[in-house]
Amino acid sequence: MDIDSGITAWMLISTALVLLMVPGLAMFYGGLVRTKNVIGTMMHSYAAIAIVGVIWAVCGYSMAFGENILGGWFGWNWDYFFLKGIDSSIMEDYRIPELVYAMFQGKFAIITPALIAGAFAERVKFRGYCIFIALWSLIVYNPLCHWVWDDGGFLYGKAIDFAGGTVIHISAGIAGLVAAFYLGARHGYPKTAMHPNNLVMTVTGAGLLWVGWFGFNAGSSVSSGLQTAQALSATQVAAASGALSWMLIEFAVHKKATSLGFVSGILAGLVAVTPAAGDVPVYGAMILGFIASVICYFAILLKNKLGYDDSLDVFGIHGIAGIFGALGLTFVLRAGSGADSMLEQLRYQTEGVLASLVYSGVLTLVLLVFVDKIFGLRMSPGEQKAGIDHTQHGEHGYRMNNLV
Amino acid sequence: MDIDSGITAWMLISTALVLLMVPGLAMFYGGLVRTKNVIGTMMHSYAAIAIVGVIWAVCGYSMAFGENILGGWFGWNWDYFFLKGIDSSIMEDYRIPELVYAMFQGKFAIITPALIAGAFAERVKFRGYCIFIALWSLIVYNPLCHWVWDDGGFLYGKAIDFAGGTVIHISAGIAGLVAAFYLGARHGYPKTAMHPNNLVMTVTGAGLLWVGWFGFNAGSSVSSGLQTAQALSATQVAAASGALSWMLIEFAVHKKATSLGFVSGILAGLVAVTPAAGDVPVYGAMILGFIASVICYFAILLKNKLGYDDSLDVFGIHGIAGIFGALGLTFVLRAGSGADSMLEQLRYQTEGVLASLVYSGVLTLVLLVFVDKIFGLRMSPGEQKAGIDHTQHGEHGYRMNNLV
Amino acid sequence: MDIDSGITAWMLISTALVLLMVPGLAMFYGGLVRTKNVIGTMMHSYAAIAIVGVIWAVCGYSMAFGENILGGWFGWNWDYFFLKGIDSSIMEDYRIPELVYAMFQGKFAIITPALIAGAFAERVKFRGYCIFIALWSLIVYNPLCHWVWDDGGFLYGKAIDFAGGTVIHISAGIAGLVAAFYLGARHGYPKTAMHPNNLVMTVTGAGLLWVGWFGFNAGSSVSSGLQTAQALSATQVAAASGALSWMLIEFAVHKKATSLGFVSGILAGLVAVTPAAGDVPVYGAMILGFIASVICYFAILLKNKLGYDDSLDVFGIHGIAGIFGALGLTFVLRAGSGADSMLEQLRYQTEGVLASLVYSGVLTLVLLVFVDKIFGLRMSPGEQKAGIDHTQHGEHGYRMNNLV
Amino acid sequence: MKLITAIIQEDKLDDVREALIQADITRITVSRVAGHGRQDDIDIYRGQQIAPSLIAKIEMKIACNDEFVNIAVDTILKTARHGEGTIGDGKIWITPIEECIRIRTGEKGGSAI
Amino acid sequence: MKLITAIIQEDKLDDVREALIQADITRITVSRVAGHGRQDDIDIYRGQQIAPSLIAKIEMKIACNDEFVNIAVDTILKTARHGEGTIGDGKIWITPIEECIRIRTGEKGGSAI
Amino acid sequence: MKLITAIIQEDKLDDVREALIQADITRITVSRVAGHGRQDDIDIYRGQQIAPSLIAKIEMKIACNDEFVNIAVDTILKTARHGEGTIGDGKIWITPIEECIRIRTGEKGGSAI
Ligand SMILES: Nc1ncnc2c1ncn2[C@@H]1O[C@H](COP(=O)(O)OP(=O)(O)O)[C@@H](O)[C@H]1O
Ligand SMILES: Nc1ncnc2c1ncn2[C@@H]1O[C@H](COP(=O)(O)OP(=O)(O)O)[C@@H](O)[C@H]1O
Ligand SMILES: Nc1ncnc2c1ncn2[C@@H]1O[C@H](COP(=O)(O)OP(=O)(O)O)[C@@H](O)[C@H]1O
Repeated sequence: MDIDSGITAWMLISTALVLLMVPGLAMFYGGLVRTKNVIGTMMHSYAAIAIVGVIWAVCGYSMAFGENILGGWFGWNWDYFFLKGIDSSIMEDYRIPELVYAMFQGKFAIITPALIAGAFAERVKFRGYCIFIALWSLIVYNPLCHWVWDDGGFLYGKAIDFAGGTVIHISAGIAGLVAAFYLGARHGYPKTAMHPNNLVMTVTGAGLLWVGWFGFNAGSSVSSGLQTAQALSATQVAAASGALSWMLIEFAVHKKATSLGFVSGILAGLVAVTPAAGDVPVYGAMILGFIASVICYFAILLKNKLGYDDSLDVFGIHGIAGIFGALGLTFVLRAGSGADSMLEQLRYQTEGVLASLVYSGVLTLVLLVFVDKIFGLRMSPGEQKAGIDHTQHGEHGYRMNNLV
Repeated sequence: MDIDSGITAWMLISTALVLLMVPGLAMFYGGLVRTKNVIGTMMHSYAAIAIVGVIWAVCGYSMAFGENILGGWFGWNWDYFFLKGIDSSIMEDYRIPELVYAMFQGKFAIITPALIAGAFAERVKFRGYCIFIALWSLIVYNPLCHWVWDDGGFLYGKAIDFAGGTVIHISAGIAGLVAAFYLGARHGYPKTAMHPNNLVMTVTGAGLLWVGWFGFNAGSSVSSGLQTAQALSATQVAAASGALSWMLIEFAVHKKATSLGFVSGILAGLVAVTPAAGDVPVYGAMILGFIASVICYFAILLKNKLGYDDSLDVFGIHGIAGIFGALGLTFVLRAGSGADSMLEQLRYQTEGVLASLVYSGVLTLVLLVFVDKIFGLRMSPGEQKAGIDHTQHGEHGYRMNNLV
Repeated sequence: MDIDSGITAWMLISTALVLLMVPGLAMFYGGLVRTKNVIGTMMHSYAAIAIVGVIWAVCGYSMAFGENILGGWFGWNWDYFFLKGIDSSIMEDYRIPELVYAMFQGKFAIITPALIAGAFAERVKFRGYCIFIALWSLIVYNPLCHWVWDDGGFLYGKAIDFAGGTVIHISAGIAGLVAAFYLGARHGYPKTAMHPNNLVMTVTGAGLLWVGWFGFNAGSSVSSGLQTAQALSATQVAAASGALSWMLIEFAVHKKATSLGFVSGILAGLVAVTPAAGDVPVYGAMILGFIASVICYFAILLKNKLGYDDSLDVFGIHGIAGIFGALGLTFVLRAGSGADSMLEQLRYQTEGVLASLVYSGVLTLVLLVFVDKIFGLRMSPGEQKAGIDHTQHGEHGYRMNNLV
Repeated sequence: MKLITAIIQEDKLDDVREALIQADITRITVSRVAGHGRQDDIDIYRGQQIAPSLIAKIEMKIACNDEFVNIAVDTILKTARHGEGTIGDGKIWITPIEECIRIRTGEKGGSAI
Repeated sequence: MKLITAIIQEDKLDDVREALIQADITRITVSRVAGHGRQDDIDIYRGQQIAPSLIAKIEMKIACNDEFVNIAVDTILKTARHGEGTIGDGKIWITPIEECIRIRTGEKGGSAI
Repeated sequence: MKLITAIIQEDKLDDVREALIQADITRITVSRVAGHGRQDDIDIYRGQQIAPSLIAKIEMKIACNDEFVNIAVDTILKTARHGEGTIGDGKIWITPIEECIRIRTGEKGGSAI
C-alpha cells in the first residue's frame, strides 16, 4: 500500500509534539528546584535529547525493534544500524515511512530518562548523569521497549500498554525511587525549606506537557482515525479530571488549592491514562484521572512521612499513577478490548508492571553503583551549597535583577 | 463516507493548538498583573481547563449540540452524555470521528471563561471564581454555542460567525465588562501605579496565542482544504496588520512603540478576524486587523477616562474587536459569501452581536450576584494587599531572587 | 488533481510550527542580553512578524514567486499582489491550496530579518530597525528567494538548498556581520562583562526553535510522505549531534558543559542541516551536525580574538554553519541526489553561497548607511546605558522583584 | 542629622510611604530584605506545609534632620501596624549621621537632606 | 545598642543564621547585595571566561544590646569562614544605634531589640 | 572609620565603581534600592503614561578609614552626576563605624577595612 499523507502528517506532528515535552519537562522541573540549580535541572532534560537522540539513531531503534537476540533480551537488525536500511522503507500496515515511526519512538526513548532526573534533582554531577542516562537508555529502556512493543517481545500483545505506562512511566518511576534511595537526600533535606524558584515556569511547563501528551498518546495509535480520536479524547479528559480531583482534595484539606497541586493532578491524570488511552471510553478515562490524583496525593504524603528524598516526586507521580493506570485500565476497558476475562487481563497487566518494576529497579541500581564509583555521581555538600549551575555548568540561570 | 485521515490529522492538531492557547493566555495575563497575583491569574486560565474540560465531556457537548429542548434554549441528547454514544461515530459530512469534533469544540468552551478572568484580575477569590466559571459555562456559553453553531440554533446559518466572534469574544467581553462594574475596581486603582510584573512573559504568551489561533480559526473550517488555507491566511494577515497598526499609532502618539501595545494589536487583529476568517479574502482580513487596532486603542483610552477597572482590557479588546469584526466583516466578504444584500447580512450580524451582548450580559450579572452572595467572590482590601497567590493558593510565583 | 487533505494538513501545521520559531527566537535572543534590553531584543523578532508579515502579503510573494522582471532581479505577478489572484487556486503539483504555500514561505521571509537582529543587539533604535528590516526584506530577501526557489531564478535547480541555507541563514549571517562592523561595538564592549539576563529563557527558546524547525525543514518538502520523513529525521539527528558535539568540546576544554554551549550546538546542527535536510541520509545529517558545532565553536573563539561585536553570534552560528552545511552536504548526499559528479555539485553549492554572501553583504551595507543617515539607527552611549527598553519602548521587562 | 531605618511588612509599604509624604517627609529609600523574628508564613507544597526560614520584609531608610525624627517615627508607628499590632510588624532603629551631601548640587549638611 | 552589619558569602547564609539562633540571637534582617573586593567568580560564555565586576553577597543586619555584640561577632566569624578563610569571606562592621522601637508595641530601647 | 552610603542612579554604577577603583578604593558593597524624591520616570501602558511611586536606584556602601572619606566622596560626586546635575542624582551620607573585622582573618580595626 502507498503512504497515507494524512497519517504521515499526524505522525510527523506527533513527533514534534512529543519533542515539545522536552522543554515542557525542563520548565516543569526547572521551576521546582532552587535558583542555584535551575540550569542544571533543565539540562537534565535537554541532555537526554542529545545523548539519547544520537544513541537511538545509532543503535536504539535496532535494539528495540530488531529481531530477538540473546534469547530475546533485546533486538538487533543491522539494517536499523544508523537507520541506514530504512531510509526509504514504507511500513505497509501503518502506511507511513518507517523513518517517522523511528523518530516518534525515539522521542519516547528520550523523554524516559529525562523523567528520572526529577528524583535526584539538585545533587548529581552532570558528567555522571550523562553517562548514567546513556547506559540506562541502552540497558534498561531499549530492552523494555523491545519486550512490550516489538512483536517478538515476550510481553507483546498481552499487557495493554497503549502509549507507554510500563515502558516509560513505571520504569522511570522505579528508577527514580531507587536512585533517591541510593544517592540519599539533598544536603539539608528535610530540615531546610526548599522553595520552588519559579512556579510560574512550572505551571507553564505543565501546559506544554499537556499539549505534547496529545502527540504522545494519540500518536501512539500510529494512525489518524477513530482510535486516534479516542486516544486524544481520553487524554484530554483524564488530564482535566486529574487536575480537578487534586484541586478538590486540596480545597478540602487546606482550604486553598495550590497551582503545584493542580499541575501535579494534570500529570497524574496524564500518566494514568497513558497505558489506557486508545482502549478506554471517555468516562473510563475520567475515572482513571480522578482516582490517580487521589492515590498520588496520599502517596506523596506517605513519602513525606517516610522521609526519603524523591525530590520532584518522580515515583510519587509517574510510578504510582503509572502502576495505577496499568492495572486500573482493566476495569474500564472499552467493550471488546483486551482479553476475554477481566481477571486474565489483570494478570497480564500485573505481569507487565512487575516486569518493568523488577527489571528497571535492579538494573538501575547496578548502573548507579557503577557510574557513581567509576565516574562520580553524587555532588559533595559543598558543591550542593554552591549549586549545580555554578559548579557543573559555570553559569547562572537568572541575572535579571542582579547587580552582578 | 470513510474517515479522511488528512482532515482528521488537521482537526487533531487544531485541538492541540487551541489547547496551547491556555498556557498562552495564562502567560499573557499572568505577566500583566502584579507579582503577588501572578500564580492566581495564571490559575484562572488553568482552572477553566479542568472545570470546563470535565463539564464539557459530561454534558456541555450535549447542551451545545443536542436537539433543541426548552424551546431551543439549549440542546440535549442522552447519547452525548459523557460522550458515551459517540465513542465511535463518524461525522459523514466532515469525514472525521465525532470525538475529535467534540474535543475541538470543547477547547472553545474552555478558553471563553478563561478570557473573562482578565476583567476582574487581582481581586476575586479562587473558590468563587471556580464556581462562577462552571455556572457561566453551563448557562451562558453552552446555550450561545447551541444558538449559533448547532443547526437547530435560532441564529444558525444567518449571522456569519466562522470561529466564534459572537459566541466567544463578544460574550466573554461583555461578561468581563459587567463583572468589572459589579465587582468594582481593585484596591488602590487608579491611584496606585500597577506595573506588569513580567512583560517578557506577556510577549511570549502572545506569541503562543498567535500560534494557537491558527488551530482556532483554521480548525473551524472542519476540513483540510481550501477554506482552511483561506482561514489560516486571513488569521495570519489580520494579526500582522493589527500589530503594525497599533505600533504606528503609538509611534505617532508617544514616539515610542511599546511591546504591550504591539501584542494588544496582535490580539485585536486576531479577535476581529475570528468571525470572518473563512469568509474574507486576504486584503479584507488586512483591513479588519488594521482598523480593529485603531478602534481598540481609542476604546481603551476612553476606558481610562471613564475610570472603571477592566483590568486587562477584556472588553476593550475582545469585546470591542469582536463586535467590530462581526459587523465589519460584512463589508469585506469574499464574493459569494453571505446573504444576497450587504444590508441583510449586516442585519443578521447585528442580531448575532446583540443576542450575545444581551444574553451574556444579563446572565453574567445574575451569576455574579449569586456567586458573590452565596460563596463570596470579591477579595477584601486586606486580602488584595497580601495578594491572591498567598491568600488563595498558599504559594509565591517567583523566588528566584529571594532570600525567603 | 484535487487537494490532498493530508499534505495540506502538514503544510498548515508546518506554517504554525515556523511561526512558533518567532517567540522561540525572541526568547533565545531575549535571554542573552542584559536586563535593560530584554523587551527591545524580543521586539526585534516580533516586529518582523508584523512588518514583513504585511509586506509579504502585499508584494513579497509576488516579488519572490512572480515571473522574472528587470532581467530576473526579482519577480512580479499582479495576481499575487495582495494575494488576490490566488484566493482559491490549487497547486497542481503539490496538491495544496496556493495560499498555504504562500503563508509557509511567508514565515521564512519573516524569520530571516529577525535572525539578523542578534548581531546588533543592544544598540539600535527601534524605528530605524523597523525601516531597515522592511527594506532588507524587499531588496535582499525577496530577490534571493526568487533566484533560488522560483523556477525562473538563475540559481534554481542547481544549488541544493532544501530549506534555506543560502536564502536564509547565510544571507542573514553575512548581513549580521556587516551590521556588526558598520554599527561598531556596544558601549563598554568588550571591557564590561555582559551577562545573559535569563539563560533559563534562552534554553527554553532553543527548545521551541527545535520544535519549530521540524516545520521549517520537513515542511519544505511540500508534501507529507517519504521525503518529509527524511527531512524530519535529518533535522532531529543533526540537532542532537550538534548539541552533543558542543557539549563534548566544552567538557574537554573547560571540564564544564554550559547550557548556552549546548543550545548553540543545537542551533549549529539545525542550521547546517537546513540546506541538506531532504537530501541526506540520517548518518549524513549526524556528521553535518557534529562538525558544524566544532567549526562554530572555533569561529566564535576567533571572533573573540578579532574583537568585533557580533553580539549574539549571528554570523558565528548562522553564517558559519550555513556555509558549512551548504558546502558540506555535497559529501553526504543520498545516492541519486544532486548533480552527476560531486565536483560539479560543489561548484553549484559554492556559487549559491557566494551569490548569497556577496548580494546580501553589499546590499545590507547600502541599506545600513541609508537608514542610519536618514532615520538614525545607532543608539548613543547614553541611550545604551539607559537601555533599549526604557528609551525605545517606555517599558521594563521584569518588575517581578522590584519595588518600583 | 539622623538615619531612621524601619523594617516593615511588605503590604504596608504603600500606606507608610503615603503617610510620610503627607507628613512632608518626601525623600526615602526603600529596599527588599528578609527577616527572621517571631513571625511565621506558611506555604503549601504538595500537601506539606513549609515555613520559610526568612520572611520578606521592606526596609525603609530616611535621612532627616533632628527635628523631623519624632514625626517620622510616629508616622511609621501609626501606619505600619496591623490592627493593634501583630507579630512581625517590624522595627525601627535610629543611627547618627555625621554628614550628608546632595550629589546633584554638592550641598552639604542639613539643607542637603 | 549596636548595629552589626556582616557581608558574607551566599552559601554561608544558612549556617550563619542557624548558628546565631543557637546563640540565642534570633532577630536578624538579611538582604542581597553585591560586592567588589579581591575575589573572582568565573562564568563561561561561548568559550570565553568572563568575570563579573561584582559578586553576589549576603548582607546581614543585627541590632543588639551591647552585651550581645561579642557573641554575635564571634558566631559569625566562626561560621562564615570557608575552611581556614578564603578570599571573599567578607566583613563585619559595627555602628552605634541611638534608639530602637518595636513597631508592634511601641516599646523603646534595649527591650525593643 | 566611617561608612559612606551613596544612593545613585542605576546607569552610573559602572562609572562610579570604576572611578573608585582608580582612586584605590577597591572594596565596596552595592545593592538595589528604590527611592522616592523629586524625580519622575514615565512608562507607557496601553496609551496611558504611568509614573511609578518609586524609582530604581543603586545603594553603594563603602567602609573606609577617615583619611579616605574625602577622596571617596569627591570621586562619587564627580562621577555620579548627570551633566551639571539632574534631579534624582542622589545623595551621600556618612555615619561612624566603631569597629570593623575581616571575616577571613579576624583582623580588626583600620587594617581590616
Ligand atoms: N534586632 C533586630 N535586628 C535586625 N532585624 C530585626 C531585629 N528585630 C526585628 N528585626 C526585623 O524585624 C522583623 C519583624 O520582627 P518580629 O520579631 O517578627 O516581630 P516583632 O518585632 O513585632 O516581634 C524581623 O523579621 C526582622 O527583619
Ligand atoms: N571596606 C569595605 N566597604 C564595603 N564593603 C566591603 C568592604 N570590604 C569588604 N567588603 C565586602 O566584603 C566582600 C568580601 O571582600 P573581599 O575583599 O573579596 O574579601 P576579604 O575581605 O576576605 O579579602 C566584598 O565583596 C564586599 O562586598
Ligand atoms: N533624605 C533622604 N533619605 C533617604 N533617601 C534619600 C533622601 N534624599 C534622597 N534620597 C534618595 O536619593 C534619591 C534621589 O533624590 P531626589 O530627591 O530625586 O534627587 P535630588 O536629591 O537630586 O533632588 C531618592 O530617590 C532617594 O532614594
